[in-house]
Amino acid sequence: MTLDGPKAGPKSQTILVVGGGIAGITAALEAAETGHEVVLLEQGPSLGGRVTRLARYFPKLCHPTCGLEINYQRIKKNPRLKVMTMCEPTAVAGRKGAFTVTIRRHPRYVNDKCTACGECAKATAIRVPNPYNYGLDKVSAAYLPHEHAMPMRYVIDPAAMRAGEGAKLKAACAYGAVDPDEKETTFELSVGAIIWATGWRPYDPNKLDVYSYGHSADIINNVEMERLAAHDGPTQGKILRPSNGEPAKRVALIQCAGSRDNNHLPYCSRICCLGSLKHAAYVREQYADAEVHIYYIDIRAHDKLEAFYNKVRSDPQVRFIKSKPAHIRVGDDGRPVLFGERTIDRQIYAEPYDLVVLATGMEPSAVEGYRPAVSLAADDYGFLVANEQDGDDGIFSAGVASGPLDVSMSVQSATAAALKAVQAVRSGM
Amino acid sequence: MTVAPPDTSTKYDLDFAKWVYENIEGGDKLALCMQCGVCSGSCPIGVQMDYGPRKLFMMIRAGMKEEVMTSSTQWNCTSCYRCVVRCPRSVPVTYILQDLAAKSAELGYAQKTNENVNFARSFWWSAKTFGRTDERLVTALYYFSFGLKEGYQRGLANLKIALNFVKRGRMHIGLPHRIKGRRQLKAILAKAEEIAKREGLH
Amino acid sequence: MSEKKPAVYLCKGCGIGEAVDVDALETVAKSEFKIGRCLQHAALCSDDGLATIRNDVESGSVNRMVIAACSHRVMTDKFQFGAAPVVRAGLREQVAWSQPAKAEDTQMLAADQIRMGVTQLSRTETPAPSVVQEFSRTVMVVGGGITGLTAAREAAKAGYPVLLVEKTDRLGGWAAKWSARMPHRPPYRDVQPNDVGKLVTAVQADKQITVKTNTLITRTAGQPGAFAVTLSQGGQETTERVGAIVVATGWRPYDASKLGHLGHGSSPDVVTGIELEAMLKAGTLTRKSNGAPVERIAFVQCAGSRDPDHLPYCSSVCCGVSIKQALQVVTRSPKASAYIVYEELRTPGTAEEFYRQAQKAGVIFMKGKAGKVDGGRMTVTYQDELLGMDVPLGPLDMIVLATGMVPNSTNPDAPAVEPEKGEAQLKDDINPVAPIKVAGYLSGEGKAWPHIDKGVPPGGPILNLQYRQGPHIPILADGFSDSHYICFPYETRRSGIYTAGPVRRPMDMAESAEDAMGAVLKAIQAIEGSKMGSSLHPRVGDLSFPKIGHDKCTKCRRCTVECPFGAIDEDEQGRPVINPSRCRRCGTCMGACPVQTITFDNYNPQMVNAMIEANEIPDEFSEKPRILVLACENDAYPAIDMAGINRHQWSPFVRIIPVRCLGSVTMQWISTALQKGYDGIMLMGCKSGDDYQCHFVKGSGIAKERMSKVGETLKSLMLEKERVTMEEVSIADSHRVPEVVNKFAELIGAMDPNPMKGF
Amino acid sequence: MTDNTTDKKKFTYYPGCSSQGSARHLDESLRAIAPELGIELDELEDWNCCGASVGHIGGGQLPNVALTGRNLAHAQRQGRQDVVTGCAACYLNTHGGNEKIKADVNLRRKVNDALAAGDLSYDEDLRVRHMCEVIVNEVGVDKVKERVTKPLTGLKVAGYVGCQTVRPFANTDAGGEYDTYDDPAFLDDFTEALGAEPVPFQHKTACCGGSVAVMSPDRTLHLVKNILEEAKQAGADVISTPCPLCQTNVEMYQEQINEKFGTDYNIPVVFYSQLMAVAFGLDAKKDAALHRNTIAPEKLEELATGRGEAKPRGAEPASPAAIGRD
Repeated sequence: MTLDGPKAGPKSQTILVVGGGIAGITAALEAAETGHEVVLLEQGPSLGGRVTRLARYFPKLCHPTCGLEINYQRIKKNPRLKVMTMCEPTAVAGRKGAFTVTIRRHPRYVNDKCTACGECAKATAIRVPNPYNYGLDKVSAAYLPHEHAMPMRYVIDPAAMRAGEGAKLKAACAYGAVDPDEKETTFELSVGAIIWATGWRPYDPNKLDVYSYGHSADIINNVEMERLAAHDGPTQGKILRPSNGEPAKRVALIQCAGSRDNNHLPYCSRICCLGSLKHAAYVREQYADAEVHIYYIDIRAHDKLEAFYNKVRSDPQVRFIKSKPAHIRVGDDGRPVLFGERTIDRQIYAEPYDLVVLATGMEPSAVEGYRPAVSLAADDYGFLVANEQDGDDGIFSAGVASGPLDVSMSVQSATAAALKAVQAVRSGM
Repeated sequence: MTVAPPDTSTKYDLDFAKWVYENIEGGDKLALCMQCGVCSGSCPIGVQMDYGPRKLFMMIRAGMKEEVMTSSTQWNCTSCYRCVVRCPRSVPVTYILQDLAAKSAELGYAQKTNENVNFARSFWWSAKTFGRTDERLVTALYYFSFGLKEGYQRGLANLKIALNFVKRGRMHIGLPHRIKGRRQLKAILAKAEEIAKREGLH
Repeated sequence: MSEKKPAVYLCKGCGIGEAVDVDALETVAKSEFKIGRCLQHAALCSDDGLATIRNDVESGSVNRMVIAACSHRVMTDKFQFGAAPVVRAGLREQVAWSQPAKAEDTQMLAADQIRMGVTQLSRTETPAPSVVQEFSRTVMVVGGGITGLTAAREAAKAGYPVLLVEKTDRLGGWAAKWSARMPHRPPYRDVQPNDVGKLVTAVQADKQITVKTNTLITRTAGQPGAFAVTLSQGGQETTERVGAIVVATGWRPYDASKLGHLGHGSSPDVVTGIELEAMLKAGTLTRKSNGAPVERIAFVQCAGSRDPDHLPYCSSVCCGVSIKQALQVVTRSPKASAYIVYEELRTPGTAEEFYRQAQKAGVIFMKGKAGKVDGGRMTVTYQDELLGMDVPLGPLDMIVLATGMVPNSTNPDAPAVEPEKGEAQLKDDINPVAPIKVAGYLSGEGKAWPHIDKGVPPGGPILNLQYRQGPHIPILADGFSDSHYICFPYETRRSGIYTAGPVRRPMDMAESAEDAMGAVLKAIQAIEGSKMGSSLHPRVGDLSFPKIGHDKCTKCRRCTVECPFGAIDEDEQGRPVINPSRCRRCGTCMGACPVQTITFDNYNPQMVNAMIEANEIPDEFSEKPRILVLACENDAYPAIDMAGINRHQWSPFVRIIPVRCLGSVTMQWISTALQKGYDGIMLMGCKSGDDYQCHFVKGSGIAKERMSKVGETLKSLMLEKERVTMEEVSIADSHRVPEVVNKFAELIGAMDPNPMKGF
Repeated sequence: MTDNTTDKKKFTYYPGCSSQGSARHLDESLRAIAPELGIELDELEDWNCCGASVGHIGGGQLPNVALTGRNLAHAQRQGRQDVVTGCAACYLNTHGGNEKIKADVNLRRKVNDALAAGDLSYDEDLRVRHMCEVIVNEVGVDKVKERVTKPLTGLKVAGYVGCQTVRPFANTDAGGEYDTYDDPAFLDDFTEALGAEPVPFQHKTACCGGSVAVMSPDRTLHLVKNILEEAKQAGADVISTPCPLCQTNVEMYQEQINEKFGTDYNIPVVFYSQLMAVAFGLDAKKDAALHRNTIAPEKLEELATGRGEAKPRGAEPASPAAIGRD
């Protein structure tokens, strides 16, 4: 991210939203439905960000695609909202009402003639780790991101092109949609206001070396657990031990795996407790004889979500253990074993489990080169916060880019950011 | 300087906690403990501790002076430093335990037969007198610190090892190793003790 | 309306050409429906295909069309040609991708898809919007606390006039009473000065904002874009026109007198957080009992909150507030010591930094439930979970009860106007809705907490809505105002009225301010939408609206009762009166009307009726049963679509018609289908009940209710009741939908054919 | 800091007390491999005990730091090059003490007041390092690999790092951030570089209880047993360690453990430096000091005496470029 001084570009009332997750989608739609031209940038091949990879939401245990479908219908029907996938901003210049944003578009190798018929997928034998499932399984190198992808269009992994499959794939498409020669391009956009909704990524569990993530397939993190529980995940929604495909009936959920830890993420990621309560529900729904143990420091079921906590707590087969596990080792039978102290009765334990889920926290994506150069300061953690003048210079942050928030709060934050952007472009005239 | 900890009978009188914060190395960081238990859980011989670091710290806050100063927790620390590097609130647990041990020895809370104290004294005698730790000497001194009889027994128990070591040249016969500047070292240590009495560590 | 020039464009791409005989389909359109312009194309979505259609439209030879190709969920933007109505007949996901190629039944299915498409087109009109009269751009904000002040300021900044109504004599609300505020900006560490004063001044100085203090709202009538609000300021009544309303009535502290078990009242030195805040603000922190300075202070968390006998929810801010106050106390005097007795310490997000700061400053945190608070001895005895013993904490100079938040979703000071109506609504509207809908394996077991009614605060309505369905904004059982709070938190069930701040859920000042901004944006959308006659969320841009044929209306009032959004009132004669800009276009009223006299230009009972009848029903000897599936277009239909995308196969005997919401399904469609000879009928839609998934809140629930009565109808027709069923599916059921359909098809296949075939 | 004028990188070498007794083979093998790795060891003049893990109890905190103070004062006289030690405890106390003194002016004053009584002073900002960190950061594992003339092919090695070699400094700035605390890689990297096979070993950084064992073995024997058990299960021929106390503790108690737990452990425990000496083709006795292990590492001895071109001592010195610090 660079900034070539506040030289004024052409005036514009267009609002640019960076990031196509739930916050970006919301901000873009709310601004567009208020009557403004909006461009929504997404670096990946389809919208939905993290939420589209969640099996279900807490506390209703309902499906994210349900709300996303409504949002996608809103997008399809709104002529003012333009979605650009495979795009990320590389530079911002200018000032409120007259920004010039340089954008890099990565090759998708599939143009908008694609009908999603799937012939290209059959044409190549190359398979790549499935990004939708965090690499827990593989897909054809020419793939539809998932059944609910928006846009409903295929994408081809560069690996296929490197392997020289281009011609074969081009030939397989009856609609001239495959373009093996597509190159990375950059172009400029003139916009009046910018919303950064760049979201988050799970804290790298490999950095928690005491928890042996890399040493056992049965030690996973919370986003991977979402895929295990999803009907379109690697196990068709069955919660099985990755190591041997057996049902995972004795499951440990470890809170604050990285969060609330000076050695990792000093802040509380807010959603992990509730996420794990939800994971307990996933397991208990599937196995009447399952035992779920939640290791925690404080259960932070804030405001009304307390009700969800109460519900899960009412299940005798879900145990809450106040303890930050010291370390995890792999037992002789190959099962992960948790070591630590139960603080309430001061028992030192060594507990084996079928599956251990690390509730890894949220790390803002903005810390990676994605940080806007104007106005927004990043705090010590990499979250983007408006300046004291409350972002009067036309750049705002929304959703988890601005702090650790749950989905509902991200939507609020995004709607608020949309208002600020609307104010900016209107006053920018 | 080491003042005796205040008398604290009522629970949650902060005076003892404050004494620990101010007089124990790293004690000030103790305030940040959030009782997650990662320290006690990481402890190699935590099971042999009466309380373990996590609970001990809560007791310090609770002003339970007697229980804390006479606890076996600080004496069972193996100095593996796992707790230190894992503590999510950066509490230097090992250092705190070590200094609690030192203070409880110094202030006479540790009983005469406390193995660690006896060993530490033998060890220090060697370091102070010769500038080096003569493993053979320290071990012997330590063994006999329990009296002649037990000294022999302990010695006997490990005689085989000792002989083996002698055979391999890993334990030598003859005068203890010593440094040239023994007088210099004595002076330095004496001065250090004097300063410590006057103004403490920091 | 100019002459209708329909066309049918048939796509052969994506396997359609291989799966069915497209010439035969063209013949169906030509011979059965006399469509002049029919065209087959290898790929309609290709540049050439689109150009061909565009030419037809621009040359004026075509002004409405059926696109027989892929599902309407894809290529939506490509298949748009000006104002020309477009109907999408699905030949890809529902035929080519889910049925065996070149099979007789597949061909019959495809032909029916064409029949339904052409029929739908023939009944579709381009809607003429209804634009509100006496339109107003003013945003009314109710409540002058941090939420309301922010809402007013931000709406004005966006260029809209604001009417700010506050019931007390001053602005600032609770926030103005605080001595300081929690940090909400980096480094999130230190207690911050209370800056609400600045905001108050800014609001008062803003020309765009009219502030009315000492003012209550006695009536609210009308609809988005044109609300008529009657205000009473010291008995003086005036009526204002406003376009949209933001309700920011905030909260009040939980009544501490109910906390005797926590020692309230046992000593003047047992105080609430609110009382302590006042002392801190005054700068005199002394014991009420004897004026001695406060040196040893303890905070008891969850005083009322997280307690089924009091407030079942977590008030969310108390931990942060106690930390702030404890910090203020210990920084006042080096001798001071502060203790916080908590069960779960909740400082989510970056507030963790504030927690650390307090520990650094020497504040002591103790985990355990406060057992006995003794105001005489000034001790707090609690079970310390970490020491595993009862700890008598004290003697203390002051004991602070961190009381929770009660939402002002009703106005405790205002008596209910027409109380019976209000009460009736509270009963009908609130209690059935669990505070938080918890689904899955847990939903069966009891309520989220035992005393479900405890939450509902007493008092009169805030706005006194002059709506058929009652004066209140729908309230949930925990007392907070209703909102679709995961995906669309601002959606209330009263269009153009948005709640923000602690009246929606417990939140702190910073969050409330942000929440206010979101609500303001929605209010602006409501204003702009109603100006164009466009629907609000979720069918934004839909210009159609329900019309009532009063000549046929029987005044049965079902529509006015069942509308999930209270959009329909009744006039003196009891005739339904539609408020178009309150309407969300779900069609529940249409489904409710026994005489099918409620219609939308582009969606009406006659249209679907005709579509049902358009299909060819083989005779009873053909062994080709027919099954009608009426599928919710928001969740069930996409699931069916995705089943096709995944190439799942299902029974070729099924005919699927998407509906806006199961609430819009009228019983007449069922009987039409039965008389036409369909052998089975399935309604496929969203889950209803406490953990409802319906995007129109009550639609699927109402449909379920109606279907429960269909048994009689069937009996009267001498038919098995199993022939008509309702299935709850979610959008993630793409793998399950085919099974559901096939099982039903088997069941129906096992029965005798519908005897009414061929009548 | 370091002196780059000569062709070797010079360090002030602090052997520590165990080098005079239980861990002579560490000292001997280190001195032998150092030149091979382009390291010149200049022994610290009249060095004294570091205080180990009990000095502060016997003598009090400040006198304990004063021990380190005296060593540093002597080191300073020897030049500004980094101080290096091979002993975990010496590293812990000397590096830790040094960093405390550097960070705390008050402490530095007190220490200097004490040192003054011996006409000494410490006012430099020296750097105290562990040999393993030096090999990782200065020499580089590739360099180690280059030096191998007798690959330890087929030798299965359980890399037992122990505690204080990595905790609490390995991942700190002052500690050179050379590895992680719980699952460090360097020791297995060494093993691999020498052509031997590291076996998976979860007790890698488990505590052997050494510091307590000296007083009462019975309190910690089970810790040693767990380590031996996993090494045995993993089929290790030898356990490799950088720590003197670990080496002695894990080696010498095996008989007592066998008596107490009815086991039959007889697993050689060697220093990584002994492995290097052998792999570098140096003398099995004089350089690798294999004869000092109470449990003879037979496989290793075979490898040492077996074929593989013998290398004349002090052959071509390492080029400064190869070990230049970045």
